[in-house]
Amino acid sequence: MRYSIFSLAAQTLAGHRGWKPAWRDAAPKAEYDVLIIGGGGHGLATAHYLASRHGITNVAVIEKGYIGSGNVGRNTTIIRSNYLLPGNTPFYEHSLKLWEGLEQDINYNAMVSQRGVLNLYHSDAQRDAYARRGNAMRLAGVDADLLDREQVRAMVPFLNYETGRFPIQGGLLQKRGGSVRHDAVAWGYARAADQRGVDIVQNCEVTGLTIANGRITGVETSRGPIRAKKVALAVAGNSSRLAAMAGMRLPIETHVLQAFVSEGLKPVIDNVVTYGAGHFYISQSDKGGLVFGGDIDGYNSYAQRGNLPVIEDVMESAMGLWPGLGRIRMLRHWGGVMDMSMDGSPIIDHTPVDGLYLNAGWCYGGFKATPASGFCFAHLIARDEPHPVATAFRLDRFATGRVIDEKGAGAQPNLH
Amino acid sequence: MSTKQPFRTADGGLIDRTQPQSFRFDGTRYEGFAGDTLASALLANGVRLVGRSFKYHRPRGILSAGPEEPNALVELRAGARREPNTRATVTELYHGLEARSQNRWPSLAFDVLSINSLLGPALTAGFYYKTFMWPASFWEKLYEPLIRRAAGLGRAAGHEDPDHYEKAFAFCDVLVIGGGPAGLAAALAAGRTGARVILCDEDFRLGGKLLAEKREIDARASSEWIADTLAELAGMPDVRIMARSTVYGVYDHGIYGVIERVNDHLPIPPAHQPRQRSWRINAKRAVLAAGAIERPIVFAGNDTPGVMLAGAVRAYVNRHGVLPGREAVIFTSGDDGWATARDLAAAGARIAAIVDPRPQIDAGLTALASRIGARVLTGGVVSAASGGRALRQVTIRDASGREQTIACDLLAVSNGWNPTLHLTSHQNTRPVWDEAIHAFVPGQMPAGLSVAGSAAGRFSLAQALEDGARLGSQAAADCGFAPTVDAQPPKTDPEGVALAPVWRVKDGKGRSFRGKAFVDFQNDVTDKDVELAAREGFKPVEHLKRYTTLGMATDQGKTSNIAGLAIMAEQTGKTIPETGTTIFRPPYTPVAIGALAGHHRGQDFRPIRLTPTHQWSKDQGAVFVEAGLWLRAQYYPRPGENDWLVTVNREVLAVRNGVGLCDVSTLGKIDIQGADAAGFLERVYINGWKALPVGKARYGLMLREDGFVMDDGTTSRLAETHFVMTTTTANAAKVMQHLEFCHQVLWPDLDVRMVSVSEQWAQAAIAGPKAREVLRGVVDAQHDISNEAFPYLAAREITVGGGIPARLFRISFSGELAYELAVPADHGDAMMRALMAAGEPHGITPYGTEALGVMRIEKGHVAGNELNGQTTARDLGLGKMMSSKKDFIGRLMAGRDALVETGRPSFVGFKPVDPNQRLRAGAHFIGVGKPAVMEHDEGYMTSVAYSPNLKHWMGLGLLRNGASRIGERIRAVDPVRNGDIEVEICNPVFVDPEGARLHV
Amino acid sequence: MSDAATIPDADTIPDAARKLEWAPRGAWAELPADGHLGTPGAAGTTITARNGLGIASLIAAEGSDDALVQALKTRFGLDLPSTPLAVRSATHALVWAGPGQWLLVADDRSGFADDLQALSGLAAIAEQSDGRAALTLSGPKIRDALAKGCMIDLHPSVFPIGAAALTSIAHIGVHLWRVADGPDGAVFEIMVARSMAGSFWSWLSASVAEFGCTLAATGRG
Amino acid sequence: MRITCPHCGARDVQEFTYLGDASPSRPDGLEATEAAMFDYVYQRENPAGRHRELWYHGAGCHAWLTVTRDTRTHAIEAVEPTKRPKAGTAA
Repeated sequence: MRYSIFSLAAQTLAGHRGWKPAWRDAAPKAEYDVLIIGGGGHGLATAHYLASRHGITNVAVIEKGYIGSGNVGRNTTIIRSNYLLPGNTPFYEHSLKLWEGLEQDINYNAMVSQRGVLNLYHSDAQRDAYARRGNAMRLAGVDADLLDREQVRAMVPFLNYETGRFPIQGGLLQKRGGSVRHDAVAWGYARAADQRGVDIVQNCEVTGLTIANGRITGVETSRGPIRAKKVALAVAGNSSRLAAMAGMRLPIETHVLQAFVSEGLKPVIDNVVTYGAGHFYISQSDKGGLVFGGDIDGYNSYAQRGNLPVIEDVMESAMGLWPGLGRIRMLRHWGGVMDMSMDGSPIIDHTPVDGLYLNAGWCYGGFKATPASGFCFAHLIARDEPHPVATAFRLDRFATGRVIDEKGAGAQPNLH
Repeated sequence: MSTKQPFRTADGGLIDRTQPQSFRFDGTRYEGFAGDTLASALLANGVRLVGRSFKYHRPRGILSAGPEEPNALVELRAGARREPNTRATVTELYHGLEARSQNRWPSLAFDVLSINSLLGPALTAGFYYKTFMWPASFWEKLYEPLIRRAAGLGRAAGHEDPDHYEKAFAFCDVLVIGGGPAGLAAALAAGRTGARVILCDEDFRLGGKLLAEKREIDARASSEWIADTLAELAGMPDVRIMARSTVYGVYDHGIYGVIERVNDHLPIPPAHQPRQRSWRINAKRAVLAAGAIERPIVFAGNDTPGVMLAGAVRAYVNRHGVLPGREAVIFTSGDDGWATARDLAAAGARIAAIVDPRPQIDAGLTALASRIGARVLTGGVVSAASGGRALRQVTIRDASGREQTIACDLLAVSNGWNPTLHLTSHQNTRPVWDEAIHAFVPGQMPAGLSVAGSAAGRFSLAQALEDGARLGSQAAADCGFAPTVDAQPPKTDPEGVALAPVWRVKDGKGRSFRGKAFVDFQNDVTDKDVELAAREGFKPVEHLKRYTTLGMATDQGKTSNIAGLAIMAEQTGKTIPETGTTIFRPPYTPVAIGALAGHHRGQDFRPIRLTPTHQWSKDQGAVFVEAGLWLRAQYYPRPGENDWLVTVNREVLAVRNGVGLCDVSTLGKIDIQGADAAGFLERVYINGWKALPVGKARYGLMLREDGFVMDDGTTSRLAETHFVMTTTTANAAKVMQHLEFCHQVLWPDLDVRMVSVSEQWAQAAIAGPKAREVLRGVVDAQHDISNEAFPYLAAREITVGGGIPARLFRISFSGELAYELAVPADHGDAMMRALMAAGEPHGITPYGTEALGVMRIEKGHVAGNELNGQTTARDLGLGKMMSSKKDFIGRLMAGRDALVETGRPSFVGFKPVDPNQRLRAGAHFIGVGKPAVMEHDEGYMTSVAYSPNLKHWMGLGLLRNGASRIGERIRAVDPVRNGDIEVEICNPVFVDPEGARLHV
Repeated sequence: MSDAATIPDADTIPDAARKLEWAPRGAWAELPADGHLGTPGAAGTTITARNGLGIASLIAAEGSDDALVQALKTRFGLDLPSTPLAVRSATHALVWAGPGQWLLVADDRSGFADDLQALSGLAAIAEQSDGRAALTLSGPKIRDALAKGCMIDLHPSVFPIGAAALTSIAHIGVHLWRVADGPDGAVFEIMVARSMAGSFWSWLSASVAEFGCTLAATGRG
Repeated sequence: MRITCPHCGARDVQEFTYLGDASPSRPDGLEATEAAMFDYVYQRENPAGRHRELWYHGAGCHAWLTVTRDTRTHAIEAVEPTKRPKAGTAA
């Protein structure tokens, strides 16, 4: 059923009894052309683009729990393409363009909201770095504005301009950045892929990869073996575990990132704002909750929960930036596990195993990348060559030195 | 009093009737008593309507008497102290309290957006996912702003929070969470062993559920047992009782987050006291005795003000001396609700009916009913409540489906209790279903935590006391404290716990539309929404929650999750445990952001580091700038200098033509000693160190192991086995950590001993042609600092000012004849004053980091903007420093293809072709005549400055093949500042490229 | 530093410098004047600035600290602690500062150069006298005040007299140890990096204010 | 999280800085190959379970520690100084 104001009106009159499941709860078939492991945003988007752009529909997405149970369901919903390096910028811009057309593409309102992403700077050196980045964006056809302090104040007057430890000097604004209703991304892609025939198989955990003569032929799962011509890993957070089933080690560590939401408030902040003097970013959801986060906890973890030092660090930054938050209450905090790669950038590539494809290393930036990640991964799987905007995300870049290190933090995942 | 507080009982309750407290709600003045909550005081005054719901703006009253309250949320206090979404049920009344209802306009009684209620049929769960897509641009321009405005509840204060917060850390053997019967028994048992015990309770009065009940322990009123227990605990030196303290989270290794509301019961915190204190309690063991939360029943109009939880009704009657209604109906699926009938009747309310769906009722209960004159309807249900802004009647359906209405102003609903097990699932472990009590109970527990009484699903008072004593004693024993010989657990009066829960009452066969039946009150999730979610495939509990927003409101589903699960189970034909479990994320109740930040806000966000010469710089009129944690003098404006550039130009020219003085104390200084010190430096720096003579300094560059540049600085050899390394200001701690890593992890066998001495030394640069003459005025005479005796790169220990130990280094960042003089920090202030005095005849000029930066750019020295973690030694023109005769950190990875390929951006200088044009750092280089797009991006400008010597702007940057393109022209394109100018590529050393001035 | 005490010939000092006094300015120069802070009434805490200390890091050569142990015993009568302890004589203290590292603290800086000279060659020595800001903290409520930032357990059963710790308070590294009890109970000595003395004071003064505080000996910086 | 420093005792994780996997050892010397160094610098086992890892007690005794910790539960099994003191050292 197509979603629209008309179908909603009709169903309202019918007591909403005619709505069908958004996607079929499929049982796995014996064989697929492409088997995507991971029913998160990236895996589901990959399935959608395989089906819609490449006509490959004998596809299953298998998920160990329920779809959208990973980071697509536990992030801070920000989208942006304000990247510095040529390996990244075109890719994230491609993603942002896909976001801009997402509702029409998948007939699902994921509430893409381009409210603007504002990165604050607090020193001349930081301003110079943001100018460098903003210019790189503009050269890549991405919108960017370098604001001075008064321009920032006009946008977000309630921040601490007077008594802050690290005075706000200005900011780099990407107006087209913003936020998206995160869960809806998974559901929308699932529904769109399902409608083109993709099987979405929940509660199906992969227990082994079947590899013969250097080629993958299928997977073992908790619901039995499934044969596949091509197998695609989209399990960020658990990439190393799956890769280990193919005998691979990756330049990746799994880390936990926490996120926070406040009680619902009447609108107070329109944009996404990031603090340049601490690890902190904040926006407000359509339901009124302030959604915010900070740095990763910083140690390898698969536990999907963090600890107090980082929580307190985030709250200190919150108060450092916006002292009016003191009496606002944090309602909920949670953690997600993510692939932290050795240069802070992702991998979309073949693996040494024929037919096995890898989509990994998204660090804490995977959500905004969801459409382009799926789009480019589908391209790679369908055509066996990288999409032009994702050519830099190679697995061998660490060996060759072609790292994509936005922060210049080096081969230490927890610093990216 | 009674006219003022018409619903106050004549006597009784744990309130102090001698202490009236005046307060305002929506501008109207009321009175309550000390010991009231805002909710009990409102009820005492007959205020039923206290808020509007989130989506449909339905009128809402008070449902509960505790932290689970979904409806009675108010904006507490005013102005900068306004606290939105504050639960009236846990707000301690104080004199002068001011509260406002929220999410309504123009008033609570007449709310325009209650029209949403009429649109209700369309506004089902997830309706927004299905629409607002056309036309595409309308979502952000029209629909979303409307949704945003309508959403949210209270309003944030628009101003800085004027109150203070603190953090605190505590340690104990046994933490007891909850001060009800189980918690008190646990604390007592643990305390008696001599263990260190902390007892936290979120309430302002200890006793927990006993406060709401008329119970007997050892044949005495339970209040006496509470008083005795508290008295005994108070006498134990290592027992700490923390009331008004909520344990909100369980973290790894026995760490519990606790918020102590130190002064929320006062209008304004007293001087020198915080509003709240955020504790991190480290406990070896903990006993969770958090009690239980009562469950509502889903039926039409179940959100009408006047529909309350039966246990809450008892709390208001027994604890607060308030009648929540005079004409009551009780709807109870178990024995517990009957106690409400009893207590209400005892307090003077009329019990119109007791509706119990169970076909058979214990004879004792029916006897009770006849004693209080209540009709009993067994096998029946309440199928609807109505009245709009206040309950007027309920519809009762009997076992045969016949319906009748009964007028009433209070409906007390009892449907059993859910253990307050939230903390047990904070480490992602799931509760398990206990069919015997129809509730989830704690499953796998976080290490060190045990659970007692109602929180464990053992609801009777006897069980609570028994569990508490046993687990408190066990927890202490686990910490090595021998159990004391215990008396028998105290005896309690009997109580009924039988229960047959009813999750929802469906519409009758006639399907007459009676209105919405709410599962999640605050988020306005109805039973129909849950059915729709099931129909659309959102069956896993997490999908259910996310699709319908069930359990996502400020109460986090404390009263709603289980009913939602039950209705989903009914839709899918599964049992509740097959449908899923609820898992609770921290915090247990919402926590003020300010509390978790504590002291660290404003200027105390992070420590400020001041150099030993700070006061001197202040006296000189310096403008300071943040450099990491440091404050450094940026420039020293003089009267009449209105532009910083004027000042900086003056300072630069003063150095180049005379002499200047600059504080460089912030550089990292690491003392390195040991037989293998030189060998160690060989391994961490890319260049050689073994041959450095004693008394000499050398520039060193270190890489990360991945081959990119980490840091640079000069290191001096003070003795054969003694070096002092300097690091950049920014990287001082990072380098220390790196060196410790190299020593302890990589090469533990080297004899190298390191300690930071950054704090010990005040260090000043004296730079300019007259530097030596100035220095002669402070260096003790026996030290020969002539050019011959103390040449460029000399580094020695000397004395100044008549015997003060000092270190003198002839090194130069400015490119002039220059020295850095270090003295013990206590003498730093005097050093600057002495140098100023000695330099006065030469016109010595203090200069700051800006002038320092200009001169380093004039000299083409790399600094932070070039050492950005993305550059190699070769990129920076320092590749020749890399020794091929030794191994060093980063050597191999620096040799990777991409790091050595030609065409990498390399370090060069730039000057504007038109000398009047200004350069900007961050501009990118694009070939002349080429389009300004990424494909033609050839690098970027790292640093720029105006050179008052050259009288034009100059820049440093990284340009593809830069070193081989000297003399070419290229464009510096700066779209974010609308800049696009032609520049000439040049040698990065703009002034004195031969370095002659260094050696004079 | 052996020539530290040499006084130059007065005739060789240029006129401009001759007038200079080289007055030292200690780490606590900015502390408020002695007196009462915070809540009026009996002070629950006492803060005494410690100025003019001699402080040095000693790092033993691995596996060869016997001579150092002996020299410290002979000169100061102090046993080098191998665990986090502070040992004290009437004039000096030795405080554990990490594996194989100690702080030697002299209550009076005069003569400290000689102390260090006597240890020369027995350990890597780096003077830190000017690099640390030191306080003595006491009073019946001092543990409650410290608990507002100190992340370690100072209960007497865990942190007895002589215990020492390197830790951090309010994002500032501290070196903390407990000395003999005074009339008001436990007494702690604490050192922080000189550059952060002001920020540490900001935290400390806010933390003791609730209990009232007597501030002493600030004038001797 | 608390880490029991073998020198200082149990301390909050806030006092420590994390580096990562302790198992790779640096291929030292001029003979070391680029491939071996690549492995050391970039490749990680990243197990879900028992993990030996390096932490630096930067706010305490400055010791580098080898911590054995379960990455699923954060439970710590052992903490050892990375640098083993030689016999006869006071520390």
